[in-house]
Amino acid sequence: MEWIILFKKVLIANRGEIAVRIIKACQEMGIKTVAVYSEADENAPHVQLADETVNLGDPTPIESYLNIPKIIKVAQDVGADAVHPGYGFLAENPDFAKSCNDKKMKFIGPSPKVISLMGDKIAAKKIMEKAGVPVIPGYHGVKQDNSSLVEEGKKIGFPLLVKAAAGGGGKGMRIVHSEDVLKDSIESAKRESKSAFGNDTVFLEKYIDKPRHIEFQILADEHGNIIHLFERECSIQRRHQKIIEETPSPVMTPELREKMGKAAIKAAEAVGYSNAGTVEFMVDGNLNFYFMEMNTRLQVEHPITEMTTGVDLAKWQLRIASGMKLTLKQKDLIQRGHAIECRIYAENPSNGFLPSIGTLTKVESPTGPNVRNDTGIYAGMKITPYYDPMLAKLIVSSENREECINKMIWALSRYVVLGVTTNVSFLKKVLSHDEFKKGNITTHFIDNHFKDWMSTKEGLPVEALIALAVYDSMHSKTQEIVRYKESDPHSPWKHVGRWRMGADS
Amino acid sequence: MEWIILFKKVLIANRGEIAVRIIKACQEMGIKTVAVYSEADENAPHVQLADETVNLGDPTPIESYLNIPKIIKVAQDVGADAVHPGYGFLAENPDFAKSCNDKKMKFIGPSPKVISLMGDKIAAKKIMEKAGVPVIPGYHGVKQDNSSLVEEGKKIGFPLLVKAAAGGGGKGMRIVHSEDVLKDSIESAKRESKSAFGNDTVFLEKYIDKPRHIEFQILADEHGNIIHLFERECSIQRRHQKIIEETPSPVMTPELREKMGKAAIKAAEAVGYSNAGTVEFMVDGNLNFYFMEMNTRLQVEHPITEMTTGVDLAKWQLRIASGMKLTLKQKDLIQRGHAIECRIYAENPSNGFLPSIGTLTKVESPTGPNVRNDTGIYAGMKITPYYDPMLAKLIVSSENREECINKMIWALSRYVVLGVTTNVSFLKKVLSHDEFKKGNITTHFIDNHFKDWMSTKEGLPVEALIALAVYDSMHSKTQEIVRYKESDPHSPWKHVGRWRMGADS
Amino acid sequence: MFINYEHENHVYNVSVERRKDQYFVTYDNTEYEVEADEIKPGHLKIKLGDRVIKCVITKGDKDKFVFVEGDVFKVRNIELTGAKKNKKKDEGNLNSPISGKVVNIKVKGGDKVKKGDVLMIIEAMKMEYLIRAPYNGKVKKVNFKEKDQIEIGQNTVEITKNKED
Amino acid sequence: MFINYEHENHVYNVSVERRKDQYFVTYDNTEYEVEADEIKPGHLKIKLGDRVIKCVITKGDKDKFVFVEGDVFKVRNIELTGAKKNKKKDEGNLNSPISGKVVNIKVKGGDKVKKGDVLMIIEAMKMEYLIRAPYNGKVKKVNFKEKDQIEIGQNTVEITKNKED
Repeated sequence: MEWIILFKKVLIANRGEIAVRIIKACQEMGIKTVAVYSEADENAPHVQLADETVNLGDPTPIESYLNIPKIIKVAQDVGADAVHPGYGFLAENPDFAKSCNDKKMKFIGPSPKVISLMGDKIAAKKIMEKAGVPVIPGYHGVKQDNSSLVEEGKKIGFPLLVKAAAGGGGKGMRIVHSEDVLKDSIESAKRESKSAFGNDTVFLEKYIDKPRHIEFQILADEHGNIIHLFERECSIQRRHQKIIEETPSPVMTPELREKMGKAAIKAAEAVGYSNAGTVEFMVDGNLNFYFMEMNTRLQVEHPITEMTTGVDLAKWQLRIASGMKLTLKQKDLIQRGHAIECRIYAENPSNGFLPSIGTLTKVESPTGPNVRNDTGIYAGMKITPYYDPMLAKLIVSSENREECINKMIWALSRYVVLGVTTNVSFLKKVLSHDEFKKGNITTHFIDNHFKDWMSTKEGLPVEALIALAVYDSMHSKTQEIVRYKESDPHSPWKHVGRWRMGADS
Repeated sequence: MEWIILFKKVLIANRGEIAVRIIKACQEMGIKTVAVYSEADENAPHVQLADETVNLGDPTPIESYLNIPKIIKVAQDVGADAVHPGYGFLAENPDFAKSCNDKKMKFIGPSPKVISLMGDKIAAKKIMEKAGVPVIPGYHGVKQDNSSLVEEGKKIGFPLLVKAAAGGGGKGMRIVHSEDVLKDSIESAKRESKSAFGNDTVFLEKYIDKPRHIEFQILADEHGNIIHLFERECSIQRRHQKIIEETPSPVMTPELREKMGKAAIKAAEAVGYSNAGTVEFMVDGNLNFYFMEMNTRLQVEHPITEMTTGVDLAKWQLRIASGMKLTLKQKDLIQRGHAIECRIYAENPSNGFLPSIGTLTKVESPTGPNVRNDTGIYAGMKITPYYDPMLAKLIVSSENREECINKMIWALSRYVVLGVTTNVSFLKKVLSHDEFKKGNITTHFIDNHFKDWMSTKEGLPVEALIALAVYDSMHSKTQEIVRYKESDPHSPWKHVGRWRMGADS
Repeated sequence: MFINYEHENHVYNVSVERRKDQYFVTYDNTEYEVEADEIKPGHLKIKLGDRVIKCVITKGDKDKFVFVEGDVFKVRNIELTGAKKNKKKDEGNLNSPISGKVVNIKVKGGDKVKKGDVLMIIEAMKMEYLIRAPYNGKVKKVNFKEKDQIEIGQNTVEITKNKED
Repeated sequence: MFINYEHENHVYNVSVERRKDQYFVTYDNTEYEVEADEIKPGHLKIKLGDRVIKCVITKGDKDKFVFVEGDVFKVRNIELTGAKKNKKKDEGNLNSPISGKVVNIKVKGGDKVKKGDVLMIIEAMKMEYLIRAPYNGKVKKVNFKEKDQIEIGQNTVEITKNKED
């Protein structure tokens, strides 16, 4: 093994669970850490954990976690020799990467040029097509006026997708089933993209039937060595955002894995990639796969790869950025067992997955063998609309998929987050669904099986009522009363029950 | 995969972390659990977790966790169809196993006959010798009068070991370096063995120089299928009890692993073993190995095997006991990465590792990727002399040994257990020792490198003093006082410092 | 002790009596006799026959959250005085579903709107939320302007419903 | 505020002054100016220059436990009145090191013992602890009988030390 001097001090330009994850990796490696935080995050775990902390002020992201000059100045002031961007915020911002590198602080990620290239979905697809990586038929051209786009859309045929060139996470994306709503959808996607990314370029592409979202994790060093760490199946999505990820994919075969893995490495090679990265593919019902995009950062769902390969991706990011060669060889990598991640969101699945806000009154997570909880929350924390409503990630692994599902259901059933509405019950229902258990999943799974799902069709279970009544009785200040013994049928004890608000009981 | 009906309800005849571990395994598999507890453990985690709980009364082990008729009755009353004994207490008691089986409740372990056989260390060695498993030269005969034993001891030569036939965990064991203390040591070992196991039979054997304790994990079903799950290096011991275990062993080679693994399987075969089990070997400086004993139960250190193989041993115990065939094949098992376990004890390493008692005032354990904390403690818990002083097990795994040591040091540095003296600082010191890092360890490691170790040779660090002073100032009821500004050299502020109790300062 | 719990527009009348660690809970003509213990603040262990119900309860400003075997319910204690309260449920919900920023307003006072028309776009947590007309009608008042901060539950737009619908 | 901390037979004199979140701690002729915050009960975050010291403090019956960067110290606040207290340290420790059960007594009143002789065997937590004579002498009194429960710190056997030693 080659000896490289690691960074001495790394500033983590992020918050929440991913900042916590990175701080811990640094600490294990003997690297000092600097946390930055907005005023809303003063008591957040990433602030408690870090060796140094700097207040960025206003909670609005643009004033804090997205404020490039402010973060660069802080990093210089504390003497950081590298900056880790996490995911989201500035992780895929080439200007930020460049600003770091210009000030002789290593941006932990690929070069700004590569970020820039992969951030432009149209350009990225063109490069991949040239490199021989399969892409979906579509229009990725420069004509961006509505009528040209409508014409190109008609050529591709329906259903088709309108996607923001700068997009990600489902923002600026529309599915169009017929010609008559094409123009409206293009306009709406442009507006959302403009607002989210400051850029309203869109592209069109063929909409794939029974699509699965399967991505490959790669690691590439600065010396041209690239390996892939197998796939992640991320088809379970709502509002085009992943909520359950697993590996291996239930649909994967050794042959397909080899083919897709090679394509992922080819994609990274084509742009001179370094850092951990993810190559996202769409896989259709016949197991044809198409390059979708490449994420030039650590992915939310990286832990399931860590659990099945035993490789610590965050640590490798730090080693690679410090110039070290990949000592892991493709042939030595072992994919073992099965891992699932559930994203715990502050959102209401009974109401269109709308984010919920409030104060967390209780936070308790399950522990056990092969249960990992990546979290950035604490009891007393305010969930605000400023930041992404993802509260935590629960990751479990087992010998096989069936056991892994059972373990996840066990763990979710013991995951206590009170004070805001969360998707925990919903996640359990998805995992318990027969088609999920069979591995029959597509990106439409939630829409197909959980449309208009209500968490509590049955109303309040009697167990909850008993618990509430007991709790209130315990905490009531009134005297204990003597048991009311009469068996009079007109006794008030008989008159209690359930009735609908505003209706006759 | 074959379908077998699993147990419906399992009673766990144990307490602490291992009861918690087993309850969680059962719950994941959909098996109902019954916890038993003594009055001292009313609020213990295993009681909180289980589906049903039964109070066994008096905290004295013999009245509760060791009371066979009481536990059998409880198990029958609740309708358990199986009993899991954990480790310690009744785990290797053939009468208990037989009582369970007689009442048609499956004892989760091997047959009473096998337990009985392996509990008799002399008989066990004879069988192993016959089966071709190497054993240490020694005297395992029936002549138990002191003069015969002294004669046999002289034949073997010094140093030699006196060991209780029924022993385990270092109880009833004496190392004898010369003839003149042989008789005393034999007497003392007999007395301790009598008190601990109700049996004072001892045997003698050659004492091995630079010995390592290396054991192999096995799984054997009731249909004759046996696999081994590689080795555990358990040489780091104090008072003949393990405190740090790791896998793989730093001294292991693929050839030796294959040879020892085969010997372990042979040992299990020789007695018709079923259940998870451990074959303990002593390995000398030239990598010769000798069978020591076989533990017919789940081992304290089983998690490091789980982390490196991905196999859940507790679940396999349950499957095997329910009659299922082992679907794991030797050739499919993969040993990957490195894992270390540290046992957190309520004991004082500066004072001969004497157990410490008291009330836990704070308990907070580190979390992170590949950090597992198997624990049965909680803030407010009383640590009593009734039970073993092991509080918890901290287990971590990483890509390689060096990283694993770093991760363990990181985790121990964040392991907060206050209220009793623990061995946490000591464990850190052992892991940080150069010879440990090089893998140069034997069962004498602690004696050789940490004799008369004191936790605080340097006295109270100034950081602790500052923290204390700040804490007391914060919580003092007196008014804030105005800063005393004068720079008089006779100011009382200058006169504070450290002095020895009872001595002149 | 009589208690009324409101959960998703239903009210549940429960009575509870206590004798030491024993509780008698009556609901819907059934009496449940349970033993209960608060093992940690908010953590209840309730013995109902041979079942053990484990749950966690916390109190927020107005709501209680009850965690029972993996499911969470948001519940409110309410007082019922005299006749049962008749809370008028909105036919079409024009309240903001989320706290966020108003990024686009599509209508102004006096506009005619058709059911499903987008009235306002609110951005929060990096997503867009569309407020649509719940019926055909006429805009009476728009309560916000672009770039305004809007809180969850605030009324976005007031609409007079067409009579013929 | 002056405070005396006792830790393993040493006493540490410290003074501390507070001004809001700022503390001036003086020890051994050095003054430390720190900012400090109790982020959770017992959890302190102390800023000393550009270092952040994280520690956890809890109070037991008599002792405080301080956790600083992975190490734990057991400390007691003591009052010093007039002359410094002169606590007599036992030359040979005949107190029980552990709470447990007396399983064997090797001596009786009047016996002569030699340094290193086993006087009593105490069993606790499945281990045996031997109480040995710290010097040559004569047994004055045995404070326990076999099967007695013994508590940590209780005096096991009283011995009169031989004068010639």
